Amino acid sequence: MSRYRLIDGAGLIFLAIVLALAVLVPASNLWLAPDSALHIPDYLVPLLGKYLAFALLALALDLVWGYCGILSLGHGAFFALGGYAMGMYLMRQIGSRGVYGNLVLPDFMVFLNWQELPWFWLGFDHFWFACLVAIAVPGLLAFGFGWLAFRSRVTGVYLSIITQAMTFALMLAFFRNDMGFGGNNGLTDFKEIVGYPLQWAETRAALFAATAVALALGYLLARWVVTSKLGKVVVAVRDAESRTRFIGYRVENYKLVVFTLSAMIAGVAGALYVPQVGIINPSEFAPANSIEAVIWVAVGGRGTLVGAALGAVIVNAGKTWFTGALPSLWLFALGGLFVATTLLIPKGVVGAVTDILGIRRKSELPAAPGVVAPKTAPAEPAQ
Amino acid sequence: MVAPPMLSGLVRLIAFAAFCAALVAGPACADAIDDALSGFTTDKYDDTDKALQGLVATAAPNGLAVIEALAAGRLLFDPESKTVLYKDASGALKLAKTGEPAPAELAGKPLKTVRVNNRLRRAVDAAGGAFELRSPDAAKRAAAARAVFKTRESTALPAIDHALADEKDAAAKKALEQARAAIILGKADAPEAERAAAAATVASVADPDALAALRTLPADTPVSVKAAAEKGVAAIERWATVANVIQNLVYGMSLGSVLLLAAIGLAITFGVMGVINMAHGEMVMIGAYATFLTQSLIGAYLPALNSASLVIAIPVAFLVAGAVGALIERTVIRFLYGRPLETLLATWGVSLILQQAVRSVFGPSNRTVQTPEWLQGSIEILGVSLTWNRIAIILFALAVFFALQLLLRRTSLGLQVRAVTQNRRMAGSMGIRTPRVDAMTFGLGSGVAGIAGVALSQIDNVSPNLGQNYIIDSFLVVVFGGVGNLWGTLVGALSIGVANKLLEPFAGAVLGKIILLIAIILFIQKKPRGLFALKGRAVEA
Amino acid sequence: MLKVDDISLHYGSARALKGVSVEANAGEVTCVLGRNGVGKTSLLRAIAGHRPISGGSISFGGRSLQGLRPYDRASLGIAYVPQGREIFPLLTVRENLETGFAPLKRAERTIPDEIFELFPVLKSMLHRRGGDLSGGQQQQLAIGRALVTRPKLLVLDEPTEGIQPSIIKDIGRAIRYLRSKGTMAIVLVEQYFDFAQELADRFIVMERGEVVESGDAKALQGDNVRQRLAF
Amino acid sequence: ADDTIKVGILHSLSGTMAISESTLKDAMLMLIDEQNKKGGVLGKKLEPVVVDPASNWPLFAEKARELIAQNKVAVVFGCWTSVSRKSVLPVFKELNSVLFYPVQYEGEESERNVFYTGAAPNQQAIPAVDYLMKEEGVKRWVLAGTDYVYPRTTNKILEAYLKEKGVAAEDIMINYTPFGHSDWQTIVSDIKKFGSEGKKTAVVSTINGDANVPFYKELGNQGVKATDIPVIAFSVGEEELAGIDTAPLVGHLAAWNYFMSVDTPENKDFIAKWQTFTKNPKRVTNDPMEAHYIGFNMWVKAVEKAGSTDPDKVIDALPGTEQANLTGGVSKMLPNHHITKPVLIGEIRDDGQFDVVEKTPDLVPGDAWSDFLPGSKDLEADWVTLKCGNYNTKTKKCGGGA
Amino acid sequence: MTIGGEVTSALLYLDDVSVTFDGFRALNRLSLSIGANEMRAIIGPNGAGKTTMMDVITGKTRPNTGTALFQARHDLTRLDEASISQLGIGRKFQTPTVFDMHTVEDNILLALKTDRRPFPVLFSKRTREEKERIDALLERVRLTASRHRSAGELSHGQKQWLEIGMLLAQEPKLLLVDEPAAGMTDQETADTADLLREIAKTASVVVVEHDMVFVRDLGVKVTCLHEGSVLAEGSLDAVSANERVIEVYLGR
Ligand SMILES: Nc1ncnc2c1ncn2[C@@H]1O[C@H](COP(=O)(O)OP(=O)(O)OP(=O)(O)O)[C@@H](O)[C@H]1O
Ligand SMILES: Nc1ncnc2c1ncn2[C@@H]1O[C@H](COP(=O)(O)OP(=O)(O)OP(=O)(O)O)[C@@H](O)[C@H]1O
Ligand SMILES: NC(N)=O
Ligand SMILES: [Mg+2]
Ligand SMILES: [Mg+2]
Repeated sequence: MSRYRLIDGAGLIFLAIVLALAVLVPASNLWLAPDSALHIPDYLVPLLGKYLAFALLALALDLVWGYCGILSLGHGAFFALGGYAMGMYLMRQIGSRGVYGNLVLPDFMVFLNWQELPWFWLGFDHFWFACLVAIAVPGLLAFGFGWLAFRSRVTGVYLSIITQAMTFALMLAFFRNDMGFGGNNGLTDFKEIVGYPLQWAETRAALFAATAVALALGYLLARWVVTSKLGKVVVAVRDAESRTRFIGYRVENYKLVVFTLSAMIAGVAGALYVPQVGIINPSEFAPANSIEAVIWVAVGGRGTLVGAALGAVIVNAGKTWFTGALPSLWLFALGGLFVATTLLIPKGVVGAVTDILGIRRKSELPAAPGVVAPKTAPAEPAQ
Repeated sequence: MVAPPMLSGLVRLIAFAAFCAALVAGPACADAIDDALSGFTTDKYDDTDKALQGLVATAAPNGLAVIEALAAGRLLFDPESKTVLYKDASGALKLAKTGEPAPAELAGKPLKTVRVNNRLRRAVDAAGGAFELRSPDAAKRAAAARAVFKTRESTALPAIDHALADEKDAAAKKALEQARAAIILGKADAPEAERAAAAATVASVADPDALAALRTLPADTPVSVKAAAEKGVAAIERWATVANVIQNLVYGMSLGSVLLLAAIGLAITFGVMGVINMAHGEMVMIGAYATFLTQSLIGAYLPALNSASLVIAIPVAFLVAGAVGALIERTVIRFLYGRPLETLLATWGVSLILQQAVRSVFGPSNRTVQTPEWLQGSIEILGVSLTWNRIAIILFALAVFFALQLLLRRTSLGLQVRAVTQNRRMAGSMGIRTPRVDAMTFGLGSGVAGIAGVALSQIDNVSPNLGQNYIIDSFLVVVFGGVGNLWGTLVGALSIGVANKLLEPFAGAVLGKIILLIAIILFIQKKPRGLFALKGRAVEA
Repeated sequence: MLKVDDISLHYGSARALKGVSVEANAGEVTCVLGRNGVGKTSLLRAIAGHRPISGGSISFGGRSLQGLRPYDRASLGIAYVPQGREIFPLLTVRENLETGFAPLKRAERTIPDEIFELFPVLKSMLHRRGGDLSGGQQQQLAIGRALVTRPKLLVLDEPTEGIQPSIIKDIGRAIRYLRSKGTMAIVLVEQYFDFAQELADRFIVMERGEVVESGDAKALQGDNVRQRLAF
Repeated sequence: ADDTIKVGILHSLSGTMAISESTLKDAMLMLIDEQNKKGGVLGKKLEPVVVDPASNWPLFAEKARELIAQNKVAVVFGCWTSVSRKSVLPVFKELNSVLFYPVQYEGEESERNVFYTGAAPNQQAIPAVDYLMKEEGVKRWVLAGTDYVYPRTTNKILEAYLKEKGVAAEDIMINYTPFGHSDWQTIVSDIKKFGSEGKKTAVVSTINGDANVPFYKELGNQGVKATDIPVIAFSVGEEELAGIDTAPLVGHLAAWNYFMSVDTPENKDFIAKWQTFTKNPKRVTNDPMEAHYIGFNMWVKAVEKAGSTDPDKVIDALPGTEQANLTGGVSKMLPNHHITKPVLIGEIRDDGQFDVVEKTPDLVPGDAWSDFLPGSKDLEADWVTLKCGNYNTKTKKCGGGA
Repeated sequence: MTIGGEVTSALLYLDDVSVTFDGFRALNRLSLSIGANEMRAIIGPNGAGKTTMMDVITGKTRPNTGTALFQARHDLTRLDEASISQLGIGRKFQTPTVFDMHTVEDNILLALKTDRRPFPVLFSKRTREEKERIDALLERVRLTASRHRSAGELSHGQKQWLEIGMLLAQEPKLLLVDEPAAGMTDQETADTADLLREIAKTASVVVVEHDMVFVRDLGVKVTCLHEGSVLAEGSLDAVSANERVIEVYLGR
């Protein structure tokens, strides 16, 4: 029977690693002596946390791209919106410790002469409200956007490009000081989260652990969706959209469900990212960021979930390393990595590993072929 | 425009100079020249200004040469002996006072340049203008008259009247009359009727200067003159609203043609071939750098061809970018046919590599590409001003578009390209050499992107980031127009350009762009396959 | 003319052809018969160069086709009418036909009138996009397109699929006519037994990727071939 | 190792800011090299640690952390955009390290761990406007900028200042454009129209980065000459002009605290070293490079004075440190962590250099909190006596406003 | 043909339907009605409009004019593909289209008649009945051996069968079958005819075929379309004796 298991071999390994990290990284950072070989230094904790937040974003993207065939070039927008929601909460937590010492208004508002807190900032002094917004706003945007686009049957590159236009428009909007989100400088100089100073190693460790747990949960949720029958319908949509309609599935609703869910996961990723990197600003909306996220997924292996997360970590760790070790040549290294990945391991890292290990992928979900070819230049029919 | 006080003084002196020159230059004048010249040697703007006025006042025979030298930064002085000298256009060192070659002992000394600032530059222009009203060249006389029209300095009236009396050339005469009218209009002691008539003449010029002249009449101006001026203003403004719309349309076309140029190569590599070509922008950049190199090489080795360097750069950029494109196709893209999404990943990598390569070779900062003489400046038609380079880009973009359209529709290569991209394997079985066609097509798209780089080097930064600025817009244009349809790209580019420029005056550049993006998103809901969507079974299959 | 000798072909690790041999001569029609999924199309793909073979050899006119790309084979004179038609959807009917000019000399680049005589519907639809045609019209176009290249070997994969009876008869006549010219070899995959029987000079029957029966036209009359085709 | 002192260099070498920041990395390498030739600091050699934050703001914070925590640098020279500085601020505070920031900025900041060697608004914008009023008789103003914090703030300050000087609201036109804006047709033509209403008009440009080249090209093409409508820019220096055909721009202005063309022995020496170091006899210098020059030398002096690279000691030693700048004066680090600088106005020459047309007679002390913004009028920064970056002189409290 | 009685009794009722593509009339005032449990064979020259007619019925193509009613109350010209399918109209395409990346078994599973809304689908569990039904269907289309293969790997004829299986899985009230015998051996063709006759006992079937042996096998009323309208209708013998049909379709 081809009922797919919720957790397959790779998934089990993945979950084990992520959950182990959730425990070991904080433990090693907080309790091992600094000169121990296994000690994880302070600076590494938020860095690893950032990778995991990106991994969660990649996971969200793989859900829509790998399984539903929606190549979103605007997922960074959902991530950034989640980040802004968290940033607004953190901003409010600064209280009167800002440079102008204004209890209510964030510094940039004082400085631009705002007299009172705009309505859309209300409520952000509550952590749970911010968390809710971090999920709800990306979800609502995705729902509204998807409702329009999927109903009108915007597909393929057309959809990709308008998602890109969406994030680009948001970027320009958030750049504007008038928007009330701190303009180009964005939100930064955070002090504490739910009462714990962000500078404490314990807080950082806790944030890391939370991110790891969120990644594990995100994986389970995504996996549950794709192994359900809905997952099969969605893959059917990816491979033969109109055929799916002819057997009675309302394709737009399926896409909408997955797209919205994915956006909410991306929002969570953004909300976890911000306290760990300490700044959120409009460049997170930059189309290039969204494209990069797509690339993480491709590097890791599209349509595998585990691969997406892995790709995000690999590329970002590579970036961290290259920018320090080869500051003026690292683009060659990174660019070369992308080209090499495509040519040498077309199925991504996970695909390559499974191929090498000769793991039979019978129980695996259908592999993903290319699907976003412009319709006028059809991909070659599968041989 | 109310001229600063020292300027009006200067022009008054010019009038006097004309008078002084008419007399036989006496010793009084000669002393005055020495006096005047000494002002150039203090390295203070105020003194330089006075010196300039003095020079004009004395109508020194060599005055024009000195003023020209001052304007060009060739007026020098010896800080020790306070002698003023200048280099003529050929570089020969001459004495300012007499125009005789400078004594050898001065030539070896550390001479200082007489510095000018904007105020002096204006004064120099005006002084030069006074001399030029008498130039043998009719075009120069007209230009000088137009300069007076701008300043409306009443003291220039005698000179204008004088020039008008002898003027034969129709254009120059008209310009002189307009200049005269501009002065009369503001002249409190001129007859009322004449001033009112002058208002009409000024209004007929219908440009910003005319508007300024009509608007800035003093409070004590007679009612009839004011009324005439107001009528003129109203007429100009009425036209201005129309002109504004036309202007914005033209600007929109111009922006659109830039978008078209940037996008059209992508319309081939992406639209026709289906490669999600993130390195497209870098092909544009390579074209721009090819232009820079061509210009530098020509400047260094074939200066005679300098003014044609941009034209020569077109085939060079095409070949260089095309070759790079073909190379990328042969080494990377060809392994990815049938896997279009992976082209996104690979070309993104290629784009990073190319950016860094250019940064490593040419450095991170901007490179200068000169605008040839014949592309500089603008023409003003009835209040609508068009710059030459924009006109050139519009025409160039259209030319590239139609050439490409012809190539794809009318040649066998075009047919083969389309066949290959629609079904590579079957095209092979029809005897089409698919690898060659693939390389040529990708090379063609890249080459066209390179050509766009030539044009963009004229209006934007030539830097390693050049391409990044166009990639999003290019994809937007191609998709908005309808993938795979060149006409769609044309219409898409122009309509986005025009819409942008019509929005900008109301919403500002930032909000305008946001509105435009949202409008495009909504538009795609109406036309999910772009403006020029292909219809029918062929597409849905 | 065409000599397929003991070839094997794989899809991934699955073997679709095992030691298949077949010959086709000028002026003859060679029919390939067999049930669904036995490897007929795979054999033709190997001949056309759409799939690499993993063993054995194919030669044409005495020349090995090893390593030759589809376009090389086309210029040697092999034309292919694939199953599923594979016309160029966005090219017009005329352009679809003109893609066949590629291996021809400049002077030969015309569409032979006999194509329009055979398929008059193509003439009336020259400007319609190939993808918009009905299934049967596309099939006619695919055959017409192959003939434009003036092939020496014509490889047809179920050419009658989806075609109306009168035109099937025309195609039969056309194949007979082409055979009668004596210069062209024809390989025909056909499920429609009567049609095959009428045309075949020689035949092979395949089963599970192997040739299980072969012979000349007379041998086809017997019942054992029909039996092979039943399940 | 312990025998070297590590110096962090945090400038983008790729991405949009590479165009400006790469030069500063090279300048720092040269300064460090020079210092090592002189024997280093405290008898130890200096060792540069270069990383690439790639014009990515969160990456700036990450790289700052890497430099301080992992590479253990004693000091960091870096950042260009304000957002990058804002992004690294918490890191410097948390890990208690020292940052030298070399670029003109919007002010409204004074942090214990940061030393601002670029201009505050009062060291650039206000003197520039004064010059235009006095020397060019400008009555109408176009404030054109890129839409982000620095231009917005600068323009706010200028607007308040101009109004105080009696300029009517309708004589001020404010225009913002996005980063990288490249189509200036409409805006330049609007400026032309705005300038044709009979009053002398000038443009004060806070347009940043890439957008400048197309802006100036459009000015040139539409024939907006400096003699008609001069443009004074705060973000265009020699490096930016190196990419533009300057012939049509002659006479347009820029306000900085340094120009390459300034004729002093120090500057000559600096330029010569720079061109030798970069092996390019045409390489230009610019204002932020001078800022790094001043900042670096001040740091060296402070370290020697403190006898240690310990951040707390260096931070205490820096205020009051003096260093001859390259334009013939001596800059001093003020208690508010800004420095004194001369303000220079230059006109663009056709060789891409500036002709200095005005120089303030005295050095202007950098003001962290603008006197023209209501929120910050009463704030004062003083890390020496008050130990506070935002002391409210009204409420007498550290920690800002009401 | 606009008798009220026919409208109400017919399962499918097309009247005066025209479709034009850029001026070309693919359907020209076509009228047709199919009764409950009726099987109808449609023949006609290539390009007569047979497939286009199916496109109209299934909501793929919107007619320029005309009426298309299902069960006398559903206006097919206003519904989208999914709704029409949910009404009980199933279709097999002329070129077989299956879900290439899914296994053969999953192709059937997705087609099974169940709630099609996303959330019920998300939470659905496969029941024993479903499993048995899938087994039976696979057996019927002789693909049991291939049940775990990806559908994309099937040969052309196997895909035809899979698509027939999917059609059956939907348990439609009306089956539109476009050239089911294409690419099948003679015996398979006969088997298909058997299958269709069996189905027609409980549902209505519209079959398009060019294979006259097959059509004869079906033994049902035949409609011959030509240039978008009905040219002849009746028993196969009657229709194939029609001079015009011979001229434009059968040939001599
Ligand atoms: N692209 C492919 N990938 C994997 N397996 C394939 C592929 N194409 C065909 N096969 C398998 O190879 C075998 C032979 O297929 P082939 O298409 O040659 O059969 P055929 O004889 O042409 O059948 P039909 O009469 O149905 O067209 C079949 O089992 C088929 O499932
Ligand atoms: N989108 C379209 N644009 C132009 N013509 C079209 C389009 N769709 C169909 N046609 C034309 O409409 C006619 C009817 O096509 P249809 O596919 O319905 O024929 P058919 O009866 O199914 O033929 P066949 O037996 O060959 O499958 C054909 O002539 C076809 O070329
Ligand atoms: N500080 C600046 N120029 O952003
Ligand atoms: Mg076959
Ligand atoms: Mg049909």
